[in-house]
Amino acid sequence: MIEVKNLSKSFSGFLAVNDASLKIETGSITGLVGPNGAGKTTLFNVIAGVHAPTDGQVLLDGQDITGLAPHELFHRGLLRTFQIAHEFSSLTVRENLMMVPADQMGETLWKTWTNPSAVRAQEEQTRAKADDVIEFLEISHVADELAGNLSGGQKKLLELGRTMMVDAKIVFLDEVGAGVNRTLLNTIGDAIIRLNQERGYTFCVIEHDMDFIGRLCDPVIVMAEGGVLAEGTLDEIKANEQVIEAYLGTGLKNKEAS
Amino acid sequence: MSYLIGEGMTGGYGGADILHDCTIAAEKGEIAVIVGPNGAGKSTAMKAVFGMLNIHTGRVVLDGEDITELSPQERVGKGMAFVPQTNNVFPTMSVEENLEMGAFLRRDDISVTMEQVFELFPILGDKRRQNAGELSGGQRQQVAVGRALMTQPKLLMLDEPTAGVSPIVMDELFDRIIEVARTGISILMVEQNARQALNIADKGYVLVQGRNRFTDTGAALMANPEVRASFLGG
Amino acid sequence: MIKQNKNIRYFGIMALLLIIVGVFQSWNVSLSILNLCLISAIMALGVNMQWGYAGLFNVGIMGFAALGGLAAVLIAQPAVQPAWQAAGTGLWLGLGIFIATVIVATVLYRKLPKSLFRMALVTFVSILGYILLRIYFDPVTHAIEKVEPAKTGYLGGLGLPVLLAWPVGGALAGAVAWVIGKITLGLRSDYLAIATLGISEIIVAVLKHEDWMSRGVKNVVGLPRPVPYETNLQASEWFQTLAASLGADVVGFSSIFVKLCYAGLFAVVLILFLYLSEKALKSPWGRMMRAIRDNEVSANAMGKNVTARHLQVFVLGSVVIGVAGAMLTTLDGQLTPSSYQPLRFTFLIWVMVIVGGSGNNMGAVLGGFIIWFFWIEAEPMGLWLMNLITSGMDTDSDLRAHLIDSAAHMRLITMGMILLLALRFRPRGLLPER
Amino acid sequence: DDVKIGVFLGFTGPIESLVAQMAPGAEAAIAEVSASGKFMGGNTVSAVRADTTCVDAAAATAAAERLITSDKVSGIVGGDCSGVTTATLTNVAMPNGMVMISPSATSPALSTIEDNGLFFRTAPSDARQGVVMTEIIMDRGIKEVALTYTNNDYGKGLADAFATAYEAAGGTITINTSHEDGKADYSAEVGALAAAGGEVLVVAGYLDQGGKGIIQGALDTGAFDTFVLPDGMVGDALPAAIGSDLDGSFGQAPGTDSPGAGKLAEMADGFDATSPFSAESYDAAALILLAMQAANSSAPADYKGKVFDVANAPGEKILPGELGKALDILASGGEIDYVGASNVELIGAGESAGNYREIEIKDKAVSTVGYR
Amino acid sequence: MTDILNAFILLSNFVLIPAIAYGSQLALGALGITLIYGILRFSNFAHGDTMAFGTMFVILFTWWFQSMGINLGPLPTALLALPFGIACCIGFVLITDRTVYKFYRKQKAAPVIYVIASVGVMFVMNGLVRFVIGPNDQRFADGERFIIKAREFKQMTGLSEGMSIKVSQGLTLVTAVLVVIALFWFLNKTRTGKSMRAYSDNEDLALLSGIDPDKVVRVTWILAAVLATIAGTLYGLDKSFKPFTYFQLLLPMFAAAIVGGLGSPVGAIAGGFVIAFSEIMITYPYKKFIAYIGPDGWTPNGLMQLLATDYKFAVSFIILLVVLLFKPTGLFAGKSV
Ligand SMILES: Nc1ncnc2c1ncn2[C@@H]1O[C@H](COP(=O)(O)OP(=O)(O)OP(=O)(O)O)[C@@H](O)[C@H]1O
Ligand SMILES: Nc1ncnc2c1ncn2[C@@H]1O[C@H](COP(=O)(O)OP(=O)(O)OP(=O)(O)O)[C@@H](O)[C@H]1O
Ligand SMILES: CC(C)C[C@H](N)C(=O)O
Ligand SMILES: [Mg+2]
Ligand SMILES: [Mg+2]
Repeated sequence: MIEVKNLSKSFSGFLAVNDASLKIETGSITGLVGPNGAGKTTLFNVIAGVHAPTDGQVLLDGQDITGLAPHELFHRGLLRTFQIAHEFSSLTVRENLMMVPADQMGETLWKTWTNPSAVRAQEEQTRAKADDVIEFLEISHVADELAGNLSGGQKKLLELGRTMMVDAKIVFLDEVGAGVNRTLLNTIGDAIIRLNQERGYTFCVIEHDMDFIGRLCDPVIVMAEGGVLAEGTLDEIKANEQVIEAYLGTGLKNKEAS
Repeated sequence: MSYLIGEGMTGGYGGADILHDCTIAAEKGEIAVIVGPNGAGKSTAMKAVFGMLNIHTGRVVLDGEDITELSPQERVGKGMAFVPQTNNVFPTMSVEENLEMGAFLRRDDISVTMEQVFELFPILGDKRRQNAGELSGGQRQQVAVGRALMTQPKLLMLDEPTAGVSPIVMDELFDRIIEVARTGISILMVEQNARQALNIADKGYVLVQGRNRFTDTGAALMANPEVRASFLGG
Repeated sequence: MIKQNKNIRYFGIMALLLIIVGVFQSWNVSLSILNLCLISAIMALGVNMQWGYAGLFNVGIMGFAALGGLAAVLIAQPAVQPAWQAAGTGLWLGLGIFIATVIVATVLYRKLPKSLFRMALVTFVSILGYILLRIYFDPVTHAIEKVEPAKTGYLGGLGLPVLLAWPVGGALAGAVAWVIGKITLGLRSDYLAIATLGISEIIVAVLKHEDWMSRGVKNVVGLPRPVPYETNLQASEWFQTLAASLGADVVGFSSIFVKLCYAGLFAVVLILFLYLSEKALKSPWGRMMRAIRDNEVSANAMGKNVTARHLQVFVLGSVVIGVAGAMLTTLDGQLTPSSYQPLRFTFLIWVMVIVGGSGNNMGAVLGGFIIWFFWIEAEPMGLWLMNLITSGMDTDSDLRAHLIDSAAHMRLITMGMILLLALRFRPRGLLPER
Repeated sequence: DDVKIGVFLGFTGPIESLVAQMAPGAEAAIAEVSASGKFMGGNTVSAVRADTTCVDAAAATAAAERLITSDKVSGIVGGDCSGVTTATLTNVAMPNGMVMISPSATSPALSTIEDNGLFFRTAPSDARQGVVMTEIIMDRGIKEVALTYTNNDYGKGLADAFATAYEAAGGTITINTSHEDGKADYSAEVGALAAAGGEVLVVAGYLDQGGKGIIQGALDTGAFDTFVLPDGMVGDALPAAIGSDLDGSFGQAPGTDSPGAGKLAEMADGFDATSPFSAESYDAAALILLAMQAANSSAPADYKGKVFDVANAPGEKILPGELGKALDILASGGEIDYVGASNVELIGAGESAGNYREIEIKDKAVSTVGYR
Repeated sequence: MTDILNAFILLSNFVLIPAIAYGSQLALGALGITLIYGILRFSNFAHGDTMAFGTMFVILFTWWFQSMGINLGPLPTALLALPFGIACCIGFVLITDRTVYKFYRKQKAAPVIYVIASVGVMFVMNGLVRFVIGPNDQRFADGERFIIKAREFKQMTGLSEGMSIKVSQGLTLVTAVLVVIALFWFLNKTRTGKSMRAYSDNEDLALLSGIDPDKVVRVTWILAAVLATIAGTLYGLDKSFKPFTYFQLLLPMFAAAIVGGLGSPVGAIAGGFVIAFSEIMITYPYKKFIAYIGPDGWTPNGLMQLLATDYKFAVSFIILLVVLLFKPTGLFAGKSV
């Protein structure tokens, strides 16, 4: 379980996250929504150790993980994707996936020099795993393309794919949906549910697509202006006046007219 | 004869062709929407229309004039504006400067347009002095669209303008797009929020692997079960 | 497969060039070029590890090479007993103070919480240490430097076989690199560059001014060799008979023979390093490094300890450069600090890496060969060119005189042209990464 | 047939501008001999240039290799800077048994270096210059000086030699600090020297390098107004550049009252024979050729022994421009005592005895006030 | 009282004035570097030699004018020749861009490729300059040398310490300040300036906004050439012209540009002064100074020198390191590619 206590993050005076407190229950798929600039990504970045918080703390299963470096969090099973895709552009899609698993023998130099056979064996497994993920994300045709040459959406898929390369405790997904074809997004949704149910991953999902949130998330947390505005099931949220006013809106005005 | 038409475009990024005899058109004052799976070639098609990659067959005609050979900035001069899908802001320039750059070719007073943009995207008004690189994903997207609007184009091309923007802003945006179209400006956009998009679209294209798969009015495509199932997420 | 052919083709051309020089100029020249090519290749390899694998913009090559050179002196030169006597216990006292200061400072830094107070304290301790060092150590150095300044005036070395200096040089460079890395690896691109550049200048400055250590700018000459001396060879009759049997004149052949010995040694080292780094690059380690180079943030998020890896590769690369530096000093048979100039030891090596093809070990090696070859041959080429141009003019025209006089500067122009052309037609290097 | 002589100087690098005057000196001698048509029964002689870069031992070694093994020179005039000279001597000349006569490598270390009798220099060791400089300063009753030297083996060696001699003679050196050549700015050095004080400033540097920068700065700030100028600093270029403020400064450079120097200066066309070491360069080339003539062979092994004979008495004195005459005498088995432009007198391990010309700057020109 | 005055004069004469002059010389050079880096996003190693190149032409024209007896009275004739020198430099720089850098822009090559290419250009210019004007020292300064001479100052004030200010020093400082103001205004206020920043930020998007990349690049190089020539000439007037020295200038100039933060004009100026002052102040022996301000008749027997001048630039680099450790992209938060 992730517990965020009175977390604040200010950028040269501006409070992007302002005394936010929230819980992400183990085994849940928690949705995190809110207007642009509400502080969602910043919150993720602070939890994931990219930014040091100005104030407050983050607990993972009761342990204080505030200010741990991203790679340390990774080893504690905390993974995240980036809203603006961070692929390794000069590696192929497959390599992008294969580099993810932790403590690969081949990453310690003297082992690659002294024990190449073992390294090779391990590589085979990793490759197999990567190919499964590629298969799943329907990007087999670009498996050996440089990640830098992928389409916007394909990059997003790759982001998700990397989290599927390891057994994670909790995964933070920052708008994996944005720019992803809706049909494929549904499949991704299914995948997330499967990972959640079969492998017991915990998810925290930032998304602006309410259908998607609706299919996956319970509970849903709404952020606004750096703080937590509301929390509950999607329906509760949708009913919440403030949320409608700040975030959901009331649909198209002109459409009917046109 | 459409206002803008990319006809039988075939080409790619130097390697294998991405587009295969792909045709896309936008009528004056109408909204054309391109949908399709990831990697289908939607953005590529847009770039092709804007002259950002070379197509070896096919041609691009704007208002009856063949512009296939023109460079992107010449096309800007012809009244085309484009919001790319990624890297669509100037990160170390302030929001205001970003918008000014949009109006780079304009010589008249731009303050009015800028106010309109701030009206449409209030958050940008608050952050006009902040560097675009320090904005949130959705805010950047708003800056990008704002930049394009500043050019006061005759043809507005948007590559997934609503990716990452909150529902309320998305509605605002679509509203505004409709208004813009009403003023006689043609709109060509790629969308993954396909249903909302096709809702307001006069014309829709479904691209698959660089080919036109379906072409019809927005409503018709919405109605087409196959399209719904395989591209609009059921 | 295709890549293989390409390698073979290019190295074939390189060999051909050397042979041409051998035939038309002399084998001695071509061999001495070859030797420096080998050393340059190793240096380039080191830089390639840092830049090509990990994108570390290290412009401090000169410093690490110099450290290697220093090692050669400290290991191979005979100790200067009178100097040691002159130094007496003061030397150890100085050393003691230095070590103590370092330890205290680091301990304080480790133990205390991050704060201005800590900063102040650590700075204070360091300054105090420095002052003490000046007080107790300066007289010692003076005493040492007074010992026959024209001949020695320094402590000398351990009098061990010079080959030992190669690994030691590497270790020395590596150790310093570790410290530097700890300090500077937080910096990015050109900021790291200038920092390393500065540090390398400082290292060389120390070499120039700390006469007690390695005679400073008075240079240490006549370092012992790992290979026989020509004069001895010429004297020994097994060699004379060998020369005779080959129908070569003894003197000429002796120097060729010596160079061949060097070439052999260097080649062994080069091949060893090449093998290791190829293995590393082709392994998951290499993949991880390229990932880090591409995008540190997400590599970090994918559980790779970026700073640690940067430090690792920075040290490794520096070790390689250090070894090369020691080899170079061994070949020169002398340590001349003033010869450590950024143009020659930093820019030139960078040119090698980029022209060869960064990220590709073979490329770096090739670059080392080609660029050094032209660095040397550009001069005669320039002269030849000038003579060609001026051949038409009448012998006593001022212009002709001027041109001939300026011929030496053609070296720079030719070098520049070669570099620009290479980059123009092979922008990603002669042997690109992929 | 044609005998080749290597002119092995730093055409590029920190002393490139000194070399611009040195190389022509050497080549003048070579041309003179060649033109005379009397060299070893009508052989011609030609010069082959190679670049020492003055600092890059590796490049210098390679260039020397080329001279010897590919251009097949029979003797080398050079190198210029002590560092590269030592390198090439130990790494190339000795292995290949090649004779090197350096016009300008003055580091004391070279006196004692092992050379199989292959290395000579027409310049004296700075050990001697240190003493001479001390005498000159002391005679002017100056007891306190500041000292700055160009930070290379030459400057350092000279500074050491001078410091020892001067302090032994009871003088005080307020500060003894180095300056790097070709640096952008010398305010710091000037400031330090000024603060340390002293009646005069001894500048053991190069006249168009840091040395000049220091003097300029010292004058501009009014830190010093008299300077002591050793060999590297002597040349009309300096007063010409600095102007009348330099008047009254004094120093010494290798040289004698022998008319030779003046003679060369007259002969010299297209170069300045009074520039440091250009006379020495002429003599170095001349010595090699005359030794060859004496041995009637251009093989280093044969003529290396003759260098002393032709350089020193007994024999007829030879000045610049009289090489033809010298060749005749030698051809007819006679003896010569080559005086040349720098009054060559080889001593010890084959270096110039060290006759110095005491100079003083008077109305913007170097003028000789005596000899030591 | 007079002691205090003397102390102050002493300091200004040997520390402040030289440091300010040297600082502004570095600053002017650093401006050019920082500009190229800011807009074209690479470290231009050829800048030092560009300075030499431009200055060379200034010198040639100066000589020509002098031979025709044209001069500016108290001011150096070089100022008259400056525009012509600048013109030549611009010409050459634009040619190099056409023949060298343009290609890599098309290729969208990595910055380091440009850097190495600039090293190539550096070699060539290096050679060309020596080729035309030779490696030697060239003097071309004329007119008044001093605003105030040390001796005169002493007579004037009756103080025991002198202070001298050179015309060239005055000129340099003034120009440096003017230039940086102009540049700052140009980049942040004018359309062209903004379009240049836009270009450096996101080339493709600049295209989409109708910005003409070729023009941006052209303007950048022209500015760089102008800066280089001015910097080179002023430096040459104050010290002297020697090709090798201009190459050596590269290091401190880069240091300055980086301390200040690459891409930031103000930073370049600040950096220049940081480097210059640290070099001179830390190695200055305060013996005399303390003697003045200290109790009468007492003088410290040591030199009171923090560090020997032997290590002077080591100092400036240590300062540089410290700055970077606290502000990784320089004092004024510069770019990094
Ligand atoms: N580096 C920064 N410097 C200054 N302000 C910043 C910085 N990064 C983010 N901000 C501000 O913090 C606020 C929150 O940004 P954040 O990216 O967390 O929003 P978000 O909730 O992720 O919005 P979106 O849904 O658009 O992604 C925004 O107003 C943004 O302008
Ligand atoms: N710069 C490039 N170089 C080479 N191939 C590219 C490049 N950009 C895109 N591609 C390839 O072209 C194909 C189409 O890319 P495009 O960006 O047009 O897809 P898209 O329809 O926009 O997808 P999305 O909805 O995810 O943005 C993809 O398979 C991608 O791999
Ligand atoms: C050219 C000379 C001034 C060189 C100097 N005498 C030296 O020994 O290095
Ligand atoms: Mg976000
Ligand atoms: Mg797209």
